[in-house]
Amino acid sequence: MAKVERSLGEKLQSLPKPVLYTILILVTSIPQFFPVPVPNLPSKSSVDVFTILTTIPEDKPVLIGSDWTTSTRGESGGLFKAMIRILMRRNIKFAIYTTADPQAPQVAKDVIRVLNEERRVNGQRPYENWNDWISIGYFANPEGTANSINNDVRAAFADKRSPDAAGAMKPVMDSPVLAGVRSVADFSTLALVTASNTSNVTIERVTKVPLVMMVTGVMGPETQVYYESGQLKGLAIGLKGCYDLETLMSRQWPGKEFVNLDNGAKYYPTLHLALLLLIAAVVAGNVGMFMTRKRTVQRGS
Amino acid sequence: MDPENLLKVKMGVGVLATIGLYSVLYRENKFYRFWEHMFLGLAAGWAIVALWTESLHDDWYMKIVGNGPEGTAPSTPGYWAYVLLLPIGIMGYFVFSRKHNWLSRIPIGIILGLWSGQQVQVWWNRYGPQMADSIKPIIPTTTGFFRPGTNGLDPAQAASINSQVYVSDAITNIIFLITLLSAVSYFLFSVEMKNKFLKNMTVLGRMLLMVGFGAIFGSTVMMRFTLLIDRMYFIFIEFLKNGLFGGS
Amino acid sequence: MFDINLAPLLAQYYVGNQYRDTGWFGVAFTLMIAVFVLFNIARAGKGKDLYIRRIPGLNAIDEAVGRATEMGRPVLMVPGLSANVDAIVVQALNIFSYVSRIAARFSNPILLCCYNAAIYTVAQEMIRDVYQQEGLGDRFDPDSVRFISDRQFAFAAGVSGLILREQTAATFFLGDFYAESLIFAETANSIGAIQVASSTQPTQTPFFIAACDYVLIGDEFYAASAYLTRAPVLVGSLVGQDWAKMLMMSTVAVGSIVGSLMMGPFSQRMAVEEKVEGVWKPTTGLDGQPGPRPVRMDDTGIHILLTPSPKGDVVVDRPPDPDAPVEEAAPVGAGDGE
Amino acid sequence: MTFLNLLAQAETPTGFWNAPHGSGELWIKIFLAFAAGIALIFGLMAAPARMRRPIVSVFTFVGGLFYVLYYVWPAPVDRQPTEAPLNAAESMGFWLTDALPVVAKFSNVLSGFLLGLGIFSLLRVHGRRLFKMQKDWFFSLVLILSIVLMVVVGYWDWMTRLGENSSRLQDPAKWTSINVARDFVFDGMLQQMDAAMFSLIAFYILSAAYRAFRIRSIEATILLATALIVILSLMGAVEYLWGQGIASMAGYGGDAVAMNEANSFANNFTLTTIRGWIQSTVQTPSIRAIDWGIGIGALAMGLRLWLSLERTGGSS
Repeated sequence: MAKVERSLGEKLQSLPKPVLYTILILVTSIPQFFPVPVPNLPSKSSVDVFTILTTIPEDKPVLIGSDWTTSTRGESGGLFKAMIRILMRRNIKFAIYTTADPQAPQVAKDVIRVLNEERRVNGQRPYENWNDWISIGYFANPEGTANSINNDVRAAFADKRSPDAAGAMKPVMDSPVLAGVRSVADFSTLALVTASNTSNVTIERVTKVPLVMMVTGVMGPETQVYYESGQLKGLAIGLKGCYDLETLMSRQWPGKEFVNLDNGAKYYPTLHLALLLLIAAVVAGNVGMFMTRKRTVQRGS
Repeated sequence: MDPENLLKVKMGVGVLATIGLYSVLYRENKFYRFWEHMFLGLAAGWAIVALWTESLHDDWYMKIVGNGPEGTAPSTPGYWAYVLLLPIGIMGYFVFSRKHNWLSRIPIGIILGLWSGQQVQVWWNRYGPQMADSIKPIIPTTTGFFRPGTNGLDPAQAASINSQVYVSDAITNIIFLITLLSAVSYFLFSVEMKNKFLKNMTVLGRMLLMVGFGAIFGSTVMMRFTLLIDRMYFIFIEFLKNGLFGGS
Repeated sequence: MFDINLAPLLAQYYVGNQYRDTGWFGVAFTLMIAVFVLFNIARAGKGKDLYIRRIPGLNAIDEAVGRATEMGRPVLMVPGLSANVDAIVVQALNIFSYVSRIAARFSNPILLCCYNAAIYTVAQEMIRDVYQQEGLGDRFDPDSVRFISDRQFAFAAGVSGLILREQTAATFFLGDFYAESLIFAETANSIGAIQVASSTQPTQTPFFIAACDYVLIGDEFYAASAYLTRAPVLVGSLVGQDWAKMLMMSTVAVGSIVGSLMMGPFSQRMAVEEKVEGVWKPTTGLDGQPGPRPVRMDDTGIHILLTPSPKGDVVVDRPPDPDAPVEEAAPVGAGDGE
Repeated sequence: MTFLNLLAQAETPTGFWNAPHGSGELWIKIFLAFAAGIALIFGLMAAPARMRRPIVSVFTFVGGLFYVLYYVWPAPVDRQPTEAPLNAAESMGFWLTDALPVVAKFSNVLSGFLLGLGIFSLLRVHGRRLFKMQKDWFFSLVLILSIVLMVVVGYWDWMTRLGENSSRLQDPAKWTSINVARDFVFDGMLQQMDAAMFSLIAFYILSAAYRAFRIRSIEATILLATALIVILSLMGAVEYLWGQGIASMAGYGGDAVAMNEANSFANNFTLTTIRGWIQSTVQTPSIRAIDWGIGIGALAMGLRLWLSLERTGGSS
């Protein structure tokens, strides 16, 4: 086919997709070999999350909703780790349930195994399953589960089993973690780490306990609404939220024995470049458009 | 095979799959088609497994037959009535029958009924608080324009500052209300916008919606890129750097 | 400030949790909306002709299908990724049955991809219906309605594969879409298909706007079938929905104005008592001492109506339940694992 | 009220609705119930055509009625698990509360039973392609084989994890080859493909933004502008530098923190503040507006479906 000489403006307007995509791959991969620290001002909603996690009473357990899997580990994983690290440092017991994906419990367990390993290395007491934390498991029906958790948490968890310290299967309600939990109000807070819209489902139905949420960037704006209206006490959004938490943690626990920086610190610098690329592409497109426009105008006159 | 290598192989397959699925970015090709069909197959297979292991076994079967005694938990009796759900489910399979396909509407009807009832139940929990929150002071309580910062003031002073509605707050709230009302009025379908004011209102509503969408786009971009970065981390750092070329 | 609280009127304890303090208001509000809808449905049923504004995206449907026919390429439809059959799916399928009716008349191939088996069941039934009503029952290919996968991204992979292989000329993505929305939209865009899209997830709308030709924003989606079919029930219900929205708007507007006046224009009005857990208590001033404090928004009548604060420590004595299981004290500490 | 008594803590008394675990009585009851269900199907098959819509409507109505009742029926105040209802009205309230966790599971169980139809659809499309050796038959083969693979591995693995083993197998070191296989197929392949597909969106976002974000109309411009502001504010470094810039302009020697502490008026111009303002003043209400519309729409549609006012299906 005959090649027509195209002006720079036209070229700028029609960069071939493969080129864009290749650049994006380069931009998102290469910088990862050269991590650099990035300055950061934590946003208010993330600060609220941190304050709540660092001020809730030690004697009450936290109920954690873990509705994320490998596919969103980039954001949710970082947020989840940050929260668990804080709770572990404060020796707060926690119970994890999920309504999003049958795999979520396993993913959560894996993270906790890693964090325990990390604690052992840094000479801290590993968190024991059943005694310090417990995985309640997966519930197939988010709406119904949220309803019954709010309505009667004992009934909701009644037929869930978990191995106890000795490895015998016991009803989860027998666990020391949940000892003395009569209603959902006996948890100091419900912290939901979600990559789906289980956030709305929970907000709509769970009203008896303060809610804190850690959501992905996508659910951010939607969930922000509930933070504004006070239905959420704290809200960490996406990688920024994750990096916010990590920043705050390293202020609170500067000690060498504490691992504070993780996914957030790893990915945040690269994110900058990727976003810059996006902006550059948009700018290029528009510049090109204006250039061609000008030319046509000149031709006209 | 020792766990070390197994892990490497496992990661390798993951990387291959990733590349295969990415290849569609260039164009649809056999390599993509291969991974796509494998993906669909595994997903369907998993659906069959999970149906029983994650849902029916606990939520249905165990309810019917009950549990034997376990740990401190005494045995629980079986509730036979649950079995009635099975025939109702079976009705769905009449969908291909020319004569009785209407039967398939019964299970669907029940599911829809349950859903509909839930809407009535949850509507207020969701929208009541939102209405309450949308009610904002639109008249300032003071002539001060900007809200002064409260750092380093004693609580009483800070409290009195925070209790005030400054002119800027009032303006902000008015903008909030205008956005809300005009955006909602954009979604009035049966009201004929003869009146010029109403027309402009809906146009404004659409504009303001775009602001909202822009903001959403912005904050979504963050997550999408993060996931890509995470993938790249998996391929280049976890697999290549630490995996194949062993650590450091 | 006046106390809106039915509890004293009805017997204090048996009034029911959700009605205590101003809880009754929420129920009343919901029922009110139900009445609006049903009343207008009845009204429309009486043959009263009601107006509906134009919805651009929908006029495109015929055009899109027409173009597909010219090119002799299939029309692809996806009723969203709802986890189970719900109104959103049914709504989408209603629109799709309109689409496939046109397609059937032009004997244009269609492809309807379902996210789960329940949706597949409904779709199968509805679309076959359409063909039979058109007297083209024999022309309906059961495989044109397909179950792809009930796993979000497997579904995404499968559908974009289909789009690229079948080279669909028109695509309709209507319903509940999440992250995958852009995968579909960009893929279809890359082969130049006409796209009509809408997601009930506000967060996905911008991506459809960026990549699709026509987008139904928000509940234009719910208005669609009324607009297309003009069925009295749907039109009436639509009017009812508008009434409901207006009710919500006016609640907010009136609340804001009244509230602002109560807080006092350009000077702070003081409140001497506030409602805590359903009872009025004297206020504490800003200095923490008992005394008047500036009026807040949540002191205002409408706000109190919208946010019930029932008394916490209500005790109701009931006779013990004869056949209730006796609660054993849950064993504390690591159980003696036998 | 023994029906639906789901507190697992204590020995549940048996009655009409249930029977002891593993007892012959239970199996007889189960069998009878199932037989009754099948009989119901045949009964319905015999139903005259004009009765069909009403029958479906009844089922739908009953389904919805539960939640509506649950919503409007006075819920018992301060109920303790060991208390009996005071009067008829309250016993209804008790029943509704007890029934909720049970009914909540119905729709999932029901749609679960339908999965077979979906699989059937898959197998029909690909089976035909395979046996007729049509184009791409090989990929259909791949698909069917992967289904089989996953089903076998998945169930086998599940069997090994039943009962006491489940705790032992939480430690990968104790895994047998089948557990490893499942981990390989599920975590190694399925999950990875999920992540890959998900991250694909980043590319599409880039190309979509590049193509669509042109300053053509006012609407497009507004969208573009807000998107840019938010994106910039999400870039910690940019935000930080911006803060420094503002601070130096406001005469705090480029120290944003000092500026903040000094309650400077200039604080209103940091990127975070601006983004926060846009999000809470414009984005929140506009999303809320959409949300209200959709909520009302869903409620209305719910009513129409519940009362079978709207003929679902292709009737025009």
